Amino acid sequence: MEAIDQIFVNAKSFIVSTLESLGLPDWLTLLIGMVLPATLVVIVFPATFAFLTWLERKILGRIQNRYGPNRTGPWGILQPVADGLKMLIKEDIVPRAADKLLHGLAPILVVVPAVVVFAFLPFGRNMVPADTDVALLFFFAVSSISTLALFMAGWGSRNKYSRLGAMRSIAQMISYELPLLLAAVPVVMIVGSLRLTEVVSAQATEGFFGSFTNWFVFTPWGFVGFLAFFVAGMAETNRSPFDLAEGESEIIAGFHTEYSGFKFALFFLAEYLSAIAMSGLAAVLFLGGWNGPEVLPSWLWFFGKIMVLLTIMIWIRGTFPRLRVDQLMGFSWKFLLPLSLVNIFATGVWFWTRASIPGFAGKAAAFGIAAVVLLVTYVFLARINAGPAVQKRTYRYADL
Amino acid sequence: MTLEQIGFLVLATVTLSSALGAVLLKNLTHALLSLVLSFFGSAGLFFSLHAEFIGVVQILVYVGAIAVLFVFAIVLTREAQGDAGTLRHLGGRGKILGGLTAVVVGALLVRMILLAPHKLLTDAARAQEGGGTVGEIGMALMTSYIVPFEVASLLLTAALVGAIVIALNEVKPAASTPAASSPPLAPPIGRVR
Amino acid sequence: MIPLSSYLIVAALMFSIGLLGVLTRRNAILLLVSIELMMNAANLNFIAFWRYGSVDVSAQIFALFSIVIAGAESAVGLALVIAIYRHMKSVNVEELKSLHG
Amino acid sequence: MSDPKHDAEHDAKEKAPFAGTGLIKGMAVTAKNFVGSYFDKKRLTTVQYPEERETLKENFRNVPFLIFDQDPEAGLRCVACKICEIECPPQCIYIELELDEKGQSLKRPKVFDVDFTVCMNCGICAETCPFEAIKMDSEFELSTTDRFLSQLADKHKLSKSNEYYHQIKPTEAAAVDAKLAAKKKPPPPKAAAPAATASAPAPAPASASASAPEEKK
Repeated sequence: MEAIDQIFVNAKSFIVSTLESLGLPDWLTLLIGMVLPATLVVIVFPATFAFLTWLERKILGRIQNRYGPNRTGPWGILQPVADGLKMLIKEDIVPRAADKLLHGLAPILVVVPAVVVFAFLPFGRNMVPADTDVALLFFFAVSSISTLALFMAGWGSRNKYSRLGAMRSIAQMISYELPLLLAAVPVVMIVGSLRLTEVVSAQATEGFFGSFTNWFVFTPWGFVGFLAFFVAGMAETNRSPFDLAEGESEIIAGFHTEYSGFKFALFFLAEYLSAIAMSGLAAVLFLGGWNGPEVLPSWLWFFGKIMVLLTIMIWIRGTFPRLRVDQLMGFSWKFLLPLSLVNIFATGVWFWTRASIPGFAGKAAAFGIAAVVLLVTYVFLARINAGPAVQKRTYRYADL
Repeated sequence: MTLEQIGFLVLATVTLSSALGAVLLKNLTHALLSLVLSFFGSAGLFFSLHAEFIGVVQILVYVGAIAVLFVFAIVLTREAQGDAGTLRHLGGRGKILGGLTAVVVGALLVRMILLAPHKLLTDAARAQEGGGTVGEIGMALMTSYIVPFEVASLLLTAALVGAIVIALNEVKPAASTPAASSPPLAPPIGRVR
Repeated sequence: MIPLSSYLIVAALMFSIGLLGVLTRRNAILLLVSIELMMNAANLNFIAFWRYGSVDVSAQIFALFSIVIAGAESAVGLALVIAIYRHMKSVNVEELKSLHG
Repeated sequence: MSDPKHDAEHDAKEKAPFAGTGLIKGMAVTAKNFVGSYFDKKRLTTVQYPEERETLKENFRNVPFLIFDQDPEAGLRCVACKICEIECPPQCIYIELELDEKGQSLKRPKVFDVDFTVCMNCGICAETCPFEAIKMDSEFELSTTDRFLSQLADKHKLSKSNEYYHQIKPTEAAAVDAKLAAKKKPPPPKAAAPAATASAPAPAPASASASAPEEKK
């Protein structure tokens, strides 16, 4: 078991040591040591992206009582290849009035944060491409770059709809960045550090069954934090009910109206990569990262959790209609933000009662108090935000 | 020329050239984007000084928030300079004068730094190690700097509310919509009762 | 190793570039951009002195607060610019001379 | 006036379910769909088209076609009266009457073109045709690589046998044959042609259609 679990770590150290024995200069081996995990990330996650597009179309199909793609290869497994080829072959049209620099640079600047973000996620036991003590903050800082890239895309293509779409998606990403950060604050409070490896090791306990109970999602504040984080994450990456920016029914395709061919594929890639990264971070923060019973290697646990979260995202996409702009904004500012603020308060209470009352009583009391506080705020917020009750429709003209 | 010095030179040139771009570029959006590049450059400089926290906060606050503020400001005031956003600089005389003072100030500063006798400036080995960990900053913020921390949060709220009040559209009282007690249904078309 | 003076020179040049922007640009938004540049240069100095001087946490705290203030200042400044624009239909600093409001 | 409405809204909010249950109900529905689709095949309604084909409903209509009885040339029911050409809303039918050397009409179309790209499958030509000569076909696989000429169907491509008509629209074809046979039988008092001719099999109507127009004129 240990061998499979550490397979990548051993492989890397083996390669580095053989290079050293070959007598390469030490800075080159250091460089190669850094490049290896980077290439792994750049290969594995776009492959997951390809698999994800196929999975999404299959699940959405089955949800809507039809088969998914089944023509290209067995069960349509070559569909991503077909999509990719189609994207590459499509002619790349740049509008004449477009601002060439912005138009061209935007898709690149959208993909860069989506890929850089993976550098901080702990994929398995001591398998972290880059481990700094500001990893979580770095994650949010880098993912806020795509806001600007969206603006460049919308603004560069000189098209009313893309500008509107860009403005909407910027407003959406900014207003959902707040609940996203605040949902992650409780985890940092409890773990006491921004280093993601420490967050994961704080959730790990020994024993076959033990390693489940210590995940943050099983604490009241963790559960609410996970929901807020997951929903805000979906909104941040313009997915499913929040994909207003590229709502075909409203403004054609939002900021990527004027893009075709490979540039459009880049936007597509960036959206899915950031969805994978967001569910990866949710797994690390609340679902115990690569922790799991010893049956499977640690990195498989991490990928399993990502796949489960992505399937839930796809499931939600197949279920809920798209939100209007005001509902979208209202939901973030009037519901998610106050909820995550109260969540931080509840974590403080939870931590304090656990610390002050020793033993199991303290744990139960903490659980109870935090749960009650959060439940009350949830119901209260829902009552406030409940829109006008849907009354029976009255037809004024009918009775003329 | 160790790896580190090369890195520093690259970062310095990127930052300074993009800062120049931000100031001199005609097209407004291009100027803004080179400003963002200079923010990245200075964040890189912070990293080279091993102050990761400030570098990350720099990216988060400047690139994530302030640059977007500028973007919205440019979008909301587009018509002023026409679409191409080309700017006529100040009249010839104003520009030269302004440029001259800036160059003089720059030259003075640089000369002062180079001629400073103090060994601190020139001895590269003085760079200390350690310090600047997030935990340390957090502790300091919460213990010895708690008052400025609270005052800063007050300041931010005041700025937030002030900015919204200033920038809000004045709602002309006359044009307020009729009392919305009964749902404002359109009068029946054509059917004269 | 990089001497402290090189960092100071970079910060000084950045500061003078900001000054250049303030003095020559006509658009109010670009003024705020140049002011941001100058404050950024100041931050760079703080952290440079922190690394080469006494490695004491107060420098980082100070830099943090200066970033906070820069944020608040640019928010209010831009709100003013938008309000002025809505009133005077221009953000050209030269034309905003009339005080009768 | 607003008081009752206010109460209605108030107790509507009372009865409003615990927030979030609506979402869960929605998710449950899609989950049931997803899981169900693997177990009972009835849910998956899509037909795998080229392999599996659903039998077309009888009165499915696509582009028109001309009917001939035995001989594709002589047995063509169409007498080039051009009623369909006039009636066709998008004007996609073009007919040229065939004249013999003396300029007499031979009551046969020399040219009968239908532009399938213009035809809107309305079936008005089939309704207005007094001689049951043009009917609506149920052939829908008409895609070609060339955009123009191959879509302009000439007389030979349009004309199909009565048996084909019986094959694609049995009841309608039988009704048409009965009507033709009835028309062919002269009015009972004059010539008591035995009813047998009515039951004559379909092949006989060729002469009927030829004689019918004289009678009418």
